[in-house]
Amino acid sequence: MTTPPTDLKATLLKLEARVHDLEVTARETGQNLDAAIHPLRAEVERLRTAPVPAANAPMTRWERVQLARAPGRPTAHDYTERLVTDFTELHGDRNFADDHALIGGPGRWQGRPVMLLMQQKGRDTKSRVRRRFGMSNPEGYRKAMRLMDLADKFGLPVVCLIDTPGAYPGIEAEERGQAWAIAESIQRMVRLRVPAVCAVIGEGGSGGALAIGVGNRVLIQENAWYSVISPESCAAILWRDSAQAPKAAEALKLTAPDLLELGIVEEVIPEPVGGAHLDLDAAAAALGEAVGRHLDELGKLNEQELKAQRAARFRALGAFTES
Amino acid sequence: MTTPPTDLKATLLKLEARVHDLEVTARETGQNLDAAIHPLRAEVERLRTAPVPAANAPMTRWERVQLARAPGRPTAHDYTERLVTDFTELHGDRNFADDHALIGGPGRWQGRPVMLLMQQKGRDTKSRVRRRFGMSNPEGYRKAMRLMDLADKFGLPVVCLIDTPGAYPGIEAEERGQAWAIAESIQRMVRLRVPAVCAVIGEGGSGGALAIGVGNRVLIQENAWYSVISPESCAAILWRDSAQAPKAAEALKLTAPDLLELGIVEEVIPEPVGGAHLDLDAAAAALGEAVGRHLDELGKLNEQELKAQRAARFRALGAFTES
Amino acid sequence: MALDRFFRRRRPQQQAGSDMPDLWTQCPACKESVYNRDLEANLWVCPKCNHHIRLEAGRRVEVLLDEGSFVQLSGRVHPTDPLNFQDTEAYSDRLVRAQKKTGRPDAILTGTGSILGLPVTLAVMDFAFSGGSMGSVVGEEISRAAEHAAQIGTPFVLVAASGGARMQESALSLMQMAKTTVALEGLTARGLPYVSILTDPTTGGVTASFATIADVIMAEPGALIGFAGPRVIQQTIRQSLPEGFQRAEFLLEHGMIDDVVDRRNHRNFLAGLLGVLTRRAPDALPTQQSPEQSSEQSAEAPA
Amino acid sequence: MALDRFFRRRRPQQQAGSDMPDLWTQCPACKESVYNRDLEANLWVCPKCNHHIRLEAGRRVEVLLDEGSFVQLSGRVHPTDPLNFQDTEAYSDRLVRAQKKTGRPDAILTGTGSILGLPVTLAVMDFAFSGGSMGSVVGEEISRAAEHAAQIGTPFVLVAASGGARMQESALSLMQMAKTTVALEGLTARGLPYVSILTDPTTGGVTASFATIADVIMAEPGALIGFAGPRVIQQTIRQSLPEGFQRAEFLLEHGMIDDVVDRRNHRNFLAGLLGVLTRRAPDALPTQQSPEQSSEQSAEAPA
Ligand SMILES: [Zn+2]
Ligand SMILES: [Zn+2]
Repeated sequence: MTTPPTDLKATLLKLEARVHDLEVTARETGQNLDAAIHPLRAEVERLRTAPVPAANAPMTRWERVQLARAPGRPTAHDYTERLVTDFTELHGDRNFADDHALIGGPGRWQGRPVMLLMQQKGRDTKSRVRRRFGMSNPEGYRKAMRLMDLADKFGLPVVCLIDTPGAYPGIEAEERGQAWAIAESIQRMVRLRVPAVCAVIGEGGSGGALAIGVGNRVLIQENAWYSVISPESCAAILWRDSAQAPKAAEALKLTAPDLLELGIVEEVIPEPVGGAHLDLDAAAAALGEAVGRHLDELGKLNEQELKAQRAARFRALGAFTES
Repeated sequence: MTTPPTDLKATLLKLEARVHDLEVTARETGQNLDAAIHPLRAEVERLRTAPVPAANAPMTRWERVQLARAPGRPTAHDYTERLVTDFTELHGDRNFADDHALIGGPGRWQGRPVMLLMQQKGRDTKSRVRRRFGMSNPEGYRKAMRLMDLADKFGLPVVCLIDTPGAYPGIEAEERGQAWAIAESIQRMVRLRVPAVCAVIGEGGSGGALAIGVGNRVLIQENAWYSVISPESCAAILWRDSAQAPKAAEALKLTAPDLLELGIVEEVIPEPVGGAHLDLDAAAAALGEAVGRHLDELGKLNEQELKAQRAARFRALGAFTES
Repeated sequence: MALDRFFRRRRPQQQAGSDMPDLWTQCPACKESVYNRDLEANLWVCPKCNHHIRLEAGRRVEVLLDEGSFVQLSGRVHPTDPLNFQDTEAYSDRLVRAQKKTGRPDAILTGTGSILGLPVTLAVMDFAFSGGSMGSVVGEEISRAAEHAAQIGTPFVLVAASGGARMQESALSLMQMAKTTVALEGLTARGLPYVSILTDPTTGGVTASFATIADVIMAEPGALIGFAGPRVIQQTIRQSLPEGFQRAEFLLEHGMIDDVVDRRNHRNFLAGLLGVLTRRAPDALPTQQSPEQSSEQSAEAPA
Repeated sequence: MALDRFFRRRRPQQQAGSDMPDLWTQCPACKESVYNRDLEANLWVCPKCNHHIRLEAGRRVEVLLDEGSFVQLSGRVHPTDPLNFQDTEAYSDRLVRAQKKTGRPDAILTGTGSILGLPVTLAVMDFAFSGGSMGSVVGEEISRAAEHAAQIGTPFVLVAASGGARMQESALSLMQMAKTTVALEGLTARGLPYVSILTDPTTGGVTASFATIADVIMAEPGALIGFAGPRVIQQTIRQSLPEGFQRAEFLLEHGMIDDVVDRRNHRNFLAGLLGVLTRRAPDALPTQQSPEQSSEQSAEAPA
């Protein structure tokens, strides 16, 4: 926990000042800066109306889900801009297309050579549409596998930043084997000879998240969620009413502390009070440190140990009794 | 047997001279060169005992090309029906589509468990269209690679029956990476841990043929052809007139005896006089015997030896001088 | 023909565990009424319209394995309610109901047996139990069966039938996708074949994990197979779905499965395939399929 | 910015082996006349329309490598006429003509050098020699260069520019596709990166072999890249080709290449990429490309 609650107010003031600056500039230059102003204004509005968590009022699971999805929530790019140098984005699955919802390439994670894979929701309306709000088509997972091949070949640890509502549910995605791509990507991760550290930084939606989530370590930010199904879909099926999503969120136990307790993740990465969007640098620093620490620890293991540890980690998950 | 008798005699003399040279070298150096000598000797023997074609019917190279393409020419299916049992056709590239021009699956080649890959032109108009006259889209080569993965996994030797005018030159084929699929298939064959025996049974058209042609042994039926380009396309480019195809065929030296002399193939598989279509059972028997014999020979090599032999075979091909 | 032999060896009979209170069954596809005895003799494929009726796990075992060869492995692992999940009904109550209905602890049945003499390890999902949904027990039993196959050196055959992961175990269900994948690695390490048979329906996390990383993927005719359910897709794209979308034949055309195989040919298909993949000597029992037998090729008259 | 530094280090200058008889060059794309000196300073990218003018192999080396770092490997292998090939002209005559024109034995130039201090082995195809066509010599020199890279432990960088395989060597040309692939295996065995740069045009057997099995595939803007030539495709399908068909940008969209990279950024791109792939410590020379620098991302304003 790094930021005191007063930071929300400070952030609001800062953002408002920037909106004002931009408006002045627009007037003075005659340039249309709406593309820059609108999102800022929306963010100001969101923060103003957002339920302000009092220091003594823990958030409900549903509130966290909303926070994890908020338009102002930092995306993978916000973090990699702060944590990664020498990044080369590599495009395409060498089969059909380049997917913009799941991107990656080699770079240095605070100096450490790694292969980066990240789900990217986009930072404005146009890019959100282009990136399908972080929902990959099969080509995204196939590109991920190709990059994992390169990671294995060159001994680069894999870092996955997970942030997706789920794999894209479209006709073409089905035609081109969405399920196959996810299954093969899971298998590809099981077979990695290099360390893999995964961090859920927003939404961890179902198989679309797990496809790049089979790490030696799986971390999650404090206000991120990870679940087999979204609260809305779960509510639609079990309550026959997607408006019951808050109830479903409670039942699914999908928040970071829940997942830590269930043994699904190794560590919860703290966010500034009120959420990562309120102090991006602090949020990035915490993410960078946690991922880096696990990379360094895993660096001591050899190929066999890495594969065995990863396999054992996932083989052990599940709850049952035995007669 | 259709080779003009004078050519046959000349070829025999040449081959015998080479056998002699090798024997001398073996004696002088103390090296065991049997691996090189035996196939040559077998070929000498084969040519000696081969049915002598009528002296008045020598075929030109162009006539052979036409024979290789004739609608009545046996297709891969005609051979596998006679030579392969327990065949299970496996479909699809698990990516985009099932290609009907390049098909395959596990089966028994005269009793030997193998992975069969074959280009299939179709046997009537309807199936020819469906199979694109033996011209694969990228999905065909991607399926081939998938089956090679299975072959490696289960230790099944790969048998490739090559019969294609070339890879399909279409918009969609380009969009989905025709060149990439061929290149990757070549690489996949280079990496095979199992024996691979390839036989050109009709047309060996360019990269589309080579994609499944990187075998430990490459055989060719007597009236098949194998070339970097079709005679028509070659004529269109060099003579600016595709009607000059007969001239191009002569220049390209694309017939079985040519290729044997150039060291591109290990063996010419005899066909019944007048062509394989005149006695399908005899043609199949000769193909079955030749492929089977090479499979048996290669069965004595281990993974490393197989890869090394295949690599050395192709690494050595080319004609140049060195200053 | 191989099929004749198959039927000679498997005459209709009253089965242990499958009581037939009604004389007739109405085919869900063509609505015709069919004698249960005829249906059973036809392996629950409608003789009128060829519809492949969904099979309870025990019947599936009978359809696939040599008579009397099945030795059950599963059954000792029981589900719990790790999240204390409560929707309109408590998960624990749902479990009890499904257990009573099916007589199984969960939606999975595994064991060993043989197919035309060839030993296999088999896992069958049971759609009758909570829509075949995959929770911790399904994941654990499939993992154990795959590991057992690797240990005793048999091929592994899995019959999928599932609506997907079980919501009531949330992230623990999701993790079964990775867990089963890990368990299947032992087969790869030992060079043993894994064949999956996708039946109606196979969707969600099951399709997106163990069911589709098989060496060979078979599917039953007409089976619905996909990642997202048709309704979810329709809600997303707000347009109607193409004819035959997500059906087995559609997936074959799109390169996703190795073949659509009629249930009455499953044993022959598997025996022929696994015999070659395991490099067994051709059996005294002829299971030959020469290329011209495939439906595709029979359309082509010899030149 | 990295680009500034790049230019500071590479001032325009008279080059050995590249004589400039004319003061002006007409851009083949926009038809504007450009000062040769400006063109050279801009690495033969048209300053008016950004068209990437085709480069002779020697110039390519200068564009890519640190000044004075190039040590040539190729040159001792000479072509023959194994088929005694004769079309409207004898192959042997064609060879002599191309050799005189380019001053090289064949369409290939290889050697070692460095990129921003990082040692590499380089192979450059020469489109000026017989359309960059690949015969035995091209295959042999590329193979030797790849093997040399593996031997001395450097990354391998290949610049492709070719109309395809050389018809006049028939099947021997075709076999170079497999031969080069074999030779590249040594890099894989040693975990050394191989990067190819596809330039205008790269088609046929070159695209269908070594050029596209690189670990990372770059392409120059606007480069024509494909298997079949546009004319062949048009003849086959008898309809017009889509806008931008087979251009670098088209292939990027279709997932076939890793990026379209402006020639003026090749050195930075390669140094940054290869530095990470070879796990070198971050250099004193900053070659940093942080994610927001890519053209794609700059379109996104921070929230
Ligand atoms: Zn019916
Ligand atoms: Zn210009």
